[in-house]
Amino acid sequence: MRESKAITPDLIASHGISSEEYARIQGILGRDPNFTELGIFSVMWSEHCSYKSSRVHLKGLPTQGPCILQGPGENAGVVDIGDGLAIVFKMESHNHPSFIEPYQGAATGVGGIIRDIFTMGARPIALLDSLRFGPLGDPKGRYVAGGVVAGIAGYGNAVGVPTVGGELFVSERYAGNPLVNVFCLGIAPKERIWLARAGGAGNPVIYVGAKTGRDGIHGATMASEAFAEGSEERRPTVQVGDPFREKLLIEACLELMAQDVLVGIQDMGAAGLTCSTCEMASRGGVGIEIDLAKVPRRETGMIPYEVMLSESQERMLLVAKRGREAEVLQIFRKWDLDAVIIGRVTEDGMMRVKEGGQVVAEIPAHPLAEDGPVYRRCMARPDYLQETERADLSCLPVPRRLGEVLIQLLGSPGIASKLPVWRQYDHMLFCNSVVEPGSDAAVLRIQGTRKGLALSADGNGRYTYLDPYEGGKLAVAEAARNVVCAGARPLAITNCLNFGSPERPEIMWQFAEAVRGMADACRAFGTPVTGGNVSFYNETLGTAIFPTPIIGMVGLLEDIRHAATQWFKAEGDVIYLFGETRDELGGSEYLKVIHGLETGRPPRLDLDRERAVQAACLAAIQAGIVRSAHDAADGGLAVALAECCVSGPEARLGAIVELRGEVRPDALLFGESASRILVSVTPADADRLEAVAATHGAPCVRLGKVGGEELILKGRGFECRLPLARLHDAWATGLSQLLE
Amino acid sequence: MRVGVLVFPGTWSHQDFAHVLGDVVRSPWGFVWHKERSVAGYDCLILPGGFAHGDYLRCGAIARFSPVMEAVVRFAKEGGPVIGSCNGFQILCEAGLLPGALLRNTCLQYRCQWVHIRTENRNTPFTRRLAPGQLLRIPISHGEGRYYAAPETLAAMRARGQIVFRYATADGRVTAEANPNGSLENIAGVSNEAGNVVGLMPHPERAAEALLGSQDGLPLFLGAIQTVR
Amino acid sequence: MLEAQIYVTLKRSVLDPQGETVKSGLASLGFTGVEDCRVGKFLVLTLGETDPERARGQVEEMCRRLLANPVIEEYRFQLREVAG
Amino acid sequence: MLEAQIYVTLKRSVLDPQGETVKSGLASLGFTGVEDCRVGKFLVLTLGETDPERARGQVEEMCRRLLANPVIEEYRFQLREVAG
Ligand SMILES: Nc1ncnc2c1ncn2[C@@H]1O[C@H](COP(=O)(O)OP(=O)(O)O)[C@@H](O)[C@H]1O
Ligand SMILES: [Mg+2]
Repeated sequence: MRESKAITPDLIASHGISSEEYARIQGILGRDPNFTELGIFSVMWSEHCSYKSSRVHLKGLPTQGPCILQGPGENAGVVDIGDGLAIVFKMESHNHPSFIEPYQGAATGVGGIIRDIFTMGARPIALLDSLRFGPLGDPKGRYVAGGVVAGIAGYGNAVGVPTVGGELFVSERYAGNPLVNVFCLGIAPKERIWLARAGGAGNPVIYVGAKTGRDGIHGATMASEAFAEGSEERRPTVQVGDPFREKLLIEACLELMAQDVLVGIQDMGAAGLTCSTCEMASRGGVGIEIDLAKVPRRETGMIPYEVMLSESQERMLLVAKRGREAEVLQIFRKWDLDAVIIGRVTEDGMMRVKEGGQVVAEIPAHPLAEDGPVYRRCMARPDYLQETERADLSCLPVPRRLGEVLIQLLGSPGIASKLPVWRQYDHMLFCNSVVEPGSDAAVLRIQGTRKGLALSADGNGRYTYLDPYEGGKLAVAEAARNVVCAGARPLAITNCLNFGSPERPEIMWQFAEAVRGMADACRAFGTPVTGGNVSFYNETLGTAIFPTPIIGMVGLLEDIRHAATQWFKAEGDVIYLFGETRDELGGSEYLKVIHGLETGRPPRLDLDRERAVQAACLAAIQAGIVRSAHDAADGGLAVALAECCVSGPEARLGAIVELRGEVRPDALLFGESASRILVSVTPADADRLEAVAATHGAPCVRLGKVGGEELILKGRGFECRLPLARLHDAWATGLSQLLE
Repeated sequence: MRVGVLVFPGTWSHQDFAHVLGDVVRSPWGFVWHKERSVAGYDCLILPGGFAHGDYLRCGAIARFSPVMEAVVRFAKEGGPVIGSCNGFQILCEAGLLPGALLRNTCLQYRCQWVHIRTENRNTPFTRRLAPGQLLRIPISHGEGRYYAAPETLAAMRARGQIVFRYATADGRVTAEANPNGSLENIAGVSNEAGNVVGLMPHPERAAEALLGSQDGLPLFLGAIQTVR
Repeated sequence: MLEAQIYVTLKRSVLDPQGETVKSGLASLGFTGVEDCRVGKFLVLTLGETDPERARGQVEEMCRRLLANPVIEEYRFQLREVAG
Repeated sequence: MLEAQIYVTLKRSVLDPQGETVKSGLASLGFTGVEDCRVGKFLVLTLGETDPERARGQVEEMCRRLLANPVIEEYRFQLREVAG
């Protein structure tokens, strides 16, 4: 079964290529493709690599800004942070592989996103993981969650990139299709950013890193298909990560990039050698010729098709300057890495693949990489919205024991402490972690400067399900708010868009609306999109996940000493709320956990109000008067207050708080109205805080005082008194009971 | 006085040690690549944390055969101060410079967290600046830090004062719940018989600046520098 | 009593980074004649069951359900009689 | 060619939490008849050496120097002929 495999309609269909796409291939080649070429087109034109369904919508995202050095289109985005430094960051999904083999799927997801960062010349210094699992009471859910977390820990810890934050949410809607989104950030001298482009005819093309095996063949196409019964059979494609080799690659590549021997470099991620070769050629406006006989292999008998499509991990492709080959190879030898010249840059724009003397594939690189199909898929507003939007929540009974409701919410896995997860991650390496996991955003100092970075990953699939446009907006707003609570000014975002099948009009509509919402919010906050990733086909047996856009937000602190945390600091401090609580229970965690409902409209987001609240909070932090700042989101004000009391690493502090307002008590306590931040200040600074709020036009009310051994919540018709130990127990054990 | 920071393939805490040496305690330092055969010119050696050779097979098992280790053994035998933290501790045990071995944490998971350790022996170059019984608040970050030595070995170590640190509660009690990994007798750090070679699982370099929450690791650096001067 | 000795190994086609690294570790110690190295798990179970047929069935099921990960691993086992 | 199958196990006196966890995992799946479980390593080396006597000596030395740590572990191995 060498290259001679006949190109039949069945073979074409089994590669996920439509008849129109096939005609396009014939047009580009001026002939029929052979088997190898068919494989190459199928991976490059898969949804995962070509963005064929999403591209028309992504165009609406703002990507420009004064500090943006590189927007979407390269391996990662690049943002100028002053002092001659740039940050490089991106987020990627590894959902499908993580369902098939949770540990390795998550591990290789971490490896992949790290490569995207150091490929650009930046040293990776931080990871965030955003996770969605099915219920953990279920053995399968627990197996997947445990495996994914262990895989992220196993790879991230060994490779030496700290995981400084993330998020985790649990719902039935992810039971058949977990989400594993990993964000990575690196730092580099601004003048030394490398791009993934080839250039200079005659320059050598060098393969570096692990040997090629049959792993992950058709990984990219797998990520472009929904799970059907029997997809567990696809298991031979599972890739195993080798964090040790990746660590060597990081060091060797960064060492290489400090010299003057490179032209361009790209990791081999999805679609491996195929993607890296044709993209580097296409971006550089040149051709590349490679000889597969030279590619280091782990297995015998591999045919060109397999070598080109393999997704073996921990491999890089680079173009060096002619005559400098020896220096390049020398550095890789130092690090005990395989490095082999496998080809040359050519002038003719062709991706030419040989095996020994024989040409086995010959495709114009640019059309292969850039002229893939683009679809403007049908869209339709889903029917379920009729029902959820009209749901009458006012007739729900208000629970009598509101304190017990709070305890129950604190113990629900979406809200409970994530310590059982993040203590498995090294989150302190590089001595930058000024604010460790467990607050609204991670804060890293930037060595050699006075500055800091705040990082947060956020997204709420339930909101997006109930109103995709608002869900997109809310995700950006919450991410920005988290970064602001840490004392940083939001700079830019990356994102992962996790949706069902784009071939279904309802899903496509959700997607378009969510992107539109994100775009509007990004414009309002001045945080451009520097890149991201789209993961479609997140469905099992026809049931899609909640549409889940995840935002990775980066903020800058001009002065690291202003880093703020969410927990109360001292008895007697005064508690304020920026923002207002409305009668909004739709889509809340309370509605789900207590009433078993996922319906209604998510909280409305007024972008002007959000901006005012964030500006006031940031100004107050920068004025040095804020002792703690915490955004009120999942679980509402009551949960946020409880977290302020018990989430600190040291002493727990009680509080006495009075909530006023015309809204029903459960909405007052557990509703998730947007644009709210809880802050505490010393009594002496109370007036100044009110003045700052007034200057920025942010509503600001005094709620009460820090102190005592209880959290006391009072309002019209209710009073709850909860001992700190009870709050803490519920919150601290909610997840550990499930994960161990 | 010049400190050599060893770098094995897969080591990752070397930059953090370099940062503390260069930017915090301002002592001359240099990296020593594992393929080198000499440590001439260094007065003190640090084996940092990480996953040398991926920690495959056993932590430190392959690294101890790196070319540089012969020079390290010679340096140690001649009484030079050597400290291994985390993976460095594991390598020193595998190399036979320290007694015992480090096994998988009893919880079978990696643990990155702040702990307290109690100073049990001030008679080493690294602990001389500490008070008797001084408590240090310091991070750990490892999956295999469960200290083990055979009962006879342990008894001899106790007798000779080779137990340098024990995990303790915030108020200094050595209890089971203060033990993050199941180490025998809560052992967090040990020395060789002569006292010039010390290994500990915690990361002193992560506790050297107030901004990061603790400076309790600093005396270990200062002690070593002072010894050599 | 019966003892089950179970060998769990990575499937041939699956990358074994640990094995590769051990192999190069051995080579740097001078054992250059090692052409391949694979690292797997070895489990020893002491069983209450005394009937070899039934024990075999149980161990088979334990391997399938828990001890080996069928996605990437294979297993094999043998039973032997041991003194209680 | 010769293949060495090497078994590395923790000494009896060393606590094996992984074995305990596997045992309780099996119990929660209903396999309550498992009285003891120990988890060790299983290495398979393919050797260039064809003389069994010399191979035995080499493997012995590999085990002593690298593959097992005598402080905590024991090893045993067997050689068998395999098709080149
Ligand atoms: N959700 C998104 N938002 C913004 N840009 C995106 C998004 N998804 C993908 N992109 C951008 O589209 C470009 C194409 O991605 P590409 O590099 O081909 O894929 P990969 O993500 O596999 O590296 C990238 O620059 C990526 O950042
Ligand atoms: Mg990429």
